[in-house]
Amino acid sequence: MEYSSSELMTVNAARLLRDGDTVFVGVGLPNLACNLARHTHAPNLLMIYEAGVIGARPERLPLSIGDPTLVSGATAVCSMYDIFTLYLQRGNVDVGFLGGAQIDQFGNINATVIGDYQHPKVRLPGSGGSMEMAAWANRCYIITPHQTRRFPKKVDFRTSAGFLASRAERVSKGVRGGGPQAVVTDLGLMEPDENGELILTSLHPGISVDQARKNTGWELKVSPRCNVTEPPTASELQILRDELDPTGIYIKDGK
Amino acid sequence: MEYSSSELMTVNAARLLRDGDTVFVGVGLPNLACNLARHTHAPNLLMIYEAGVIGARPERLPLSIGDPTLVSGATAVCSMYDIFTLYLQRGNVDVGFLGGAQIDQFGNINATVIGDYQHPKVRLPGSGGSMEMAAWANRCYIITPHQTRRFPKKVDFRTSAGFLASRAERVSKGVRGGGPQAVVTDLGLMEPDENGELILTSLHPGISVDQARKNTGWELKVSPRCNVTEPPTASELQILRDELDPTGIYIKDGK
Amino acid sequence: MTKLTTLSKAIEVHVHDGDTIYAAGFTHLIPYAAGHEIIRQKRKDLILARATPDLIYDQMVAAGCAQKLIFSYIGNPGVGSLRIIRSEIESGHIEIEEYSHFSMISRLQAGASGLPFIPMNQTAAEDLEHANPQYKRIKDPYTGQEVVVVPALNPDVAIVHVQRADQNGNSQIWGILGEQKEAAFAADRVIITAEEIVDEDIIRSDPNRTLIPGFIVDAVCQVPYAAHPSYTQGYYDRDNAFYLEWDKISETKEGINNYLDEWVYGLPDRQAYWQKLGTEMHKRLKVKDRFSAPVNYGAY
Amino acid sequence: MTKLTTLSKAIEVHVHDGDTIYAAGFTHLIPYAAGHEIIRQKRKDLILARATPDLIYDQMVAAGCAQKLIFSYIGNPGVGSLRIIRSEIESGHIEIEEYSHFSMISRLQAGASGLPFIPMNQTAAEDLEHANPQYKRIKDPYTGQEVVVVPALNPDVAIVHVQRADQNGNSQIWGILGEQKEAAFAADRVIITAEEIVDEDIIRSDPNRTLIPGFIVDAVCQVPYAAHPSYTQGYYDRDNAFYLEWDKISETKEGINNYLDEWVYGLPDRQAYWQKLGTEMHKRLKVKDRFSAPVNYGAY
Repeated sequence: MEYSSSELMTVNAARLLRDGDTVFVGVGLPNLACNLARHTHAPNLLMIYEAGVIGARPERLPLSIGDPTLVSGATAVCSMYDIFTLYLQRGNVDVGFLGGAQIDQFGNINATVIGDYQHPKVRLPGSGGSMEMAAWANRCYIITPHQTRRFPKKVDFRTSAGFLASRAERVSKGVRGGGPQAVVTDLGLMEPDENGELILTSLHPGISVDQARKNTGWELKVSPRCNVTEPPTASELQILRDELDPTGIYIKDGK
Repeated sequence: MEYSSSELMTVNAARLLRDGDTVFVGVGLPNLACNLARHTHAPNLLMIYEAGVIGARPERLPLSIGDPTLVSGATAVCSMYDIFTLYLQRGNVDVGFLGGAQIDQFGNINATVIGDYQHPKVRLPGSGGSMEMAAWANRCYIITPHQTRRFPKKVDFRTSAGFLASRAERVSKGVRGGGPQAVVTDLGLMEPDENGELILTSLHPGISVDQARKNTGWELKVSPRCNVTEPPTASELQILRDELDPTGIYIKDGK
Repeated sequence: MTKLTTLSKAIEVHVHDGDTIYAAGFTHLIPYAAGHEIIRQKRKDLILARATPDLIYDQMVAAGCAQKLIFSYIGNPGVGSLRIIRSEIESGHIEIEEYSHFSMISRLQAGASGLPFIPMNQTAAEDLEHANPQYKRIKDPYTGQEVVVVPALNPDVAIVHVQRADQNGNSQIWGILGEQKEAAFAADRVIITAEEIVDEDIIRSDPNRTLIPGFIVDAVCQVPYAAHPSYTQGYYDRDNAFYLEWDKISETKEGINNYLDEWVYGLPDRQAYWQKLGTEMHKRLKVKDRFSAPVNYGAY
Repeated sequence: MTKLTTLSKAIEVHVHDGDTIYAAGFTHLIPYAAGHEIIRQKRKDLILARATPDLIYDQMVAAGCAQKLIFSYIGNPGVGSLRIIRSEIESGHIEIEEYSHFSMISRLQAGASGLPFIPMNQTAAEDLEHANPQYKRIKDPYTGQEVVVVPALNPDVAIVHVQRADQNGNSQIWGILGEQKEAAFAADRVIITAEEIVDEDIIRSDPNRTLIPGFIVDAVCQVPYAAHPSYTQGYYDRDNAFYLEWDKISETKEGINNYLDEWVYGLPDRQAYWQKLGTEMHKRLKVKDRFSAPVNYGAY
């Protein structure tokens, strides 16, 4: 079955989720990945939105992080201060999804600025909730297309922490979360090695190691156990296309 | 018209309240004083209860600080953390009513322990919300019968702060509230002088300076402007007896 | 995933000797039924934390469940003292750790927030600060002024009584809120007793009312009238007479033992307790309806 | 004491040049009508604080109202960047003070609580901490570990849109809560716009729903549809199309000026704005009812 790169990334992200996980989720592909997981192997996944919504049951595809469809029929709604303290800082979040303009060799993310902070070449939106999510969620996942400009060796600005310059450095900071566990791209998956460096651990069907290397801004190491991901199944694609995003707002092939 | 000492104290406390005041109030005489003020000169008095109730409209006399009659028909109910932060610490409370086993020469109050803290002769209930109320309400009032044991020169334990050892000492601590403004007893009123020492500023009708002095544990100074309080009016007593406490739970003569 | 169980099972599984317990509720929704079950199951060496110990901790102390009290006001509200706790303290038989209401609640707020401590402005009343070494001071780095801090309180178990919950533990409370939400998030384990177990759809019809999400709850038990002699807003009134009565009962060891034998050890559960209270009492505590105006969440 | 007034009067009296403004609401209940009125009244040198500036601050910056932005996320939610704010920052024409969401909200929480600062756990992402000297560190006195702190934010004015308020300003909100309560308590002055002004009895039928008590409110204005193109839960939907449209409009100075002329300067108030949107749009944003299950407070 044919599939787009958005579908490929969404399906692979969904498979990383475990039944019973509490996920701090934004709109777009992470939202689709969570809902796909709920429809397949993780029926007890609990979705928490940054806007303060717990256990949402949207009757339409949410188009903003504060879409009213997330609220109607949810189990709980709380203030922003509560969501960041009682849920995130307290350690009640298993999984966070992150994104950004740049992700570096150690999973640090830049969503703030290209160039110098005081004299930016490109000003990006900034942290939002990502600084704390990256620090305090037990596990973080990143979904992003695989392009050299998105994967520099070092980010211009650390908006949120991956492993800093090494796993040991993150541990020394005493933050509670485990840091980035995987980066899902349209070429494959990168995961941190024992030192916290992102290495290639899976390739999607038909993708070569060379393609991944060429699209990464550092000398990408390849795991000795690097394997090929299972292609999206017909059932996964059917759920995505027919139930979750029937008008193809997020999963149509684009970026 | 005859009146009990509870009625006398309640009426005099009510007169200290100003229209528009936001009052942090407990049950008993302070509750009656506030409601009397609302029925007379201060219709816009706003009553806030420690339990988190704002703008209560009790349909019966509340018998505990968390009486459900305070909630039904109130304008707002919030958590304890909110009541102490957003209301009290933030400076949204004009008036607090305080009580305790001992009140000293500078308006410091003991509600914790008689004797040594580690080996108490009498263990009292402790601070509750009074430590913060005494510190952060703009004005505090104390209602208590006038007896030597209640007015020692120095309290055994400072549960809540009056002027410490002088008005200057309280100011040096940087707490936002103005401290105790008056102590209403069954003999008269004491108010702090320029040094923060409680001095006799009013006597109730028929009470002598000597009576007040004999029932105070320090050498009670008398204000040069010491006057005699207006006796409770028929209208004040009628409101208290017929409307506010018809079964005489708090205003019957007792203590 | 249903978390429905009986209260006796919930206490058996989740409350252990030596645990720090926070039975939440400020005058409202005090979880008496759970307290009685703990007495019945003869837990001991508990550290009992509560802003206002109320009669329930007086009874638990009398029954020998506690080694220590963490509190901010030990009175029989509207009546006088808690005789048993008071005499245990005066005789040095129980350890105490004392706060003001605000510092007690701040400890829970820090615990619920995953913070190590929380600051409070100074009150100028420093005797308690000196008596309790848990109070510390730090400098406000912006002004150089000192603020007072207390450390997070993270009880082993929070017990919270609520008006309604679904079988997953999603719990809604109205009326006086006290510190229920904070206690639940601060604790490692959470036991909910509920007046009613309702369909999930009732909860989902008003998500802003949900104070405690089910996923942090370990056990949810349907226990109507669990708060007596305290009350549940909209369900039954406070039994003010019993608060006066306890003052008499607790005057003598015999009175206390008789009470515990008759009303705790001698009964299997809260249902039996409520029946024993009798129809006269049921009538006295009954409350007439007064409903909230509904709000429209919209169907999106 | 009624605090009812018109929005234009409220802005005239309570918003001054140079003020720090916090227009509250996280994606929900964004007070667009008040923002437009501020533009109409040509306020300038404002310090605009908001976790998510959204289109309304983009428009206010475009109109020349602002000297500085305090924020934690400057995007057009679900679309991309806020072009005007972005270009003003890139060209160095506007001052900024930047936070993460949590530190921004913590600043309000401290301000609302009367605290000088509030602590947060470390995040290990230290670049923003270095870029913004308002971030400081202190030692947790219990463990010796460092925590990050931010100072209280106390805006001159908070503007909060709510579903319903009474004439005294007692305000109820449901749906996404964001930071409305904290902004109101943190600010010196509070302006409420409400979809509906309701009888006090409606508010009093559900006191737990009241997030902002009237006595801290300075002005309350009945302004239906004040949140468009944002939304009001239960009243109308979010106009997602306009969020896309603004991305086009704001591509050119001409587009922006035309928009402001047509939709802000050219209209007297929100009622005219809503009428101008037209019946097709009204129909598109309409929402079907979905009511909360009522709760019983009891008549005591």
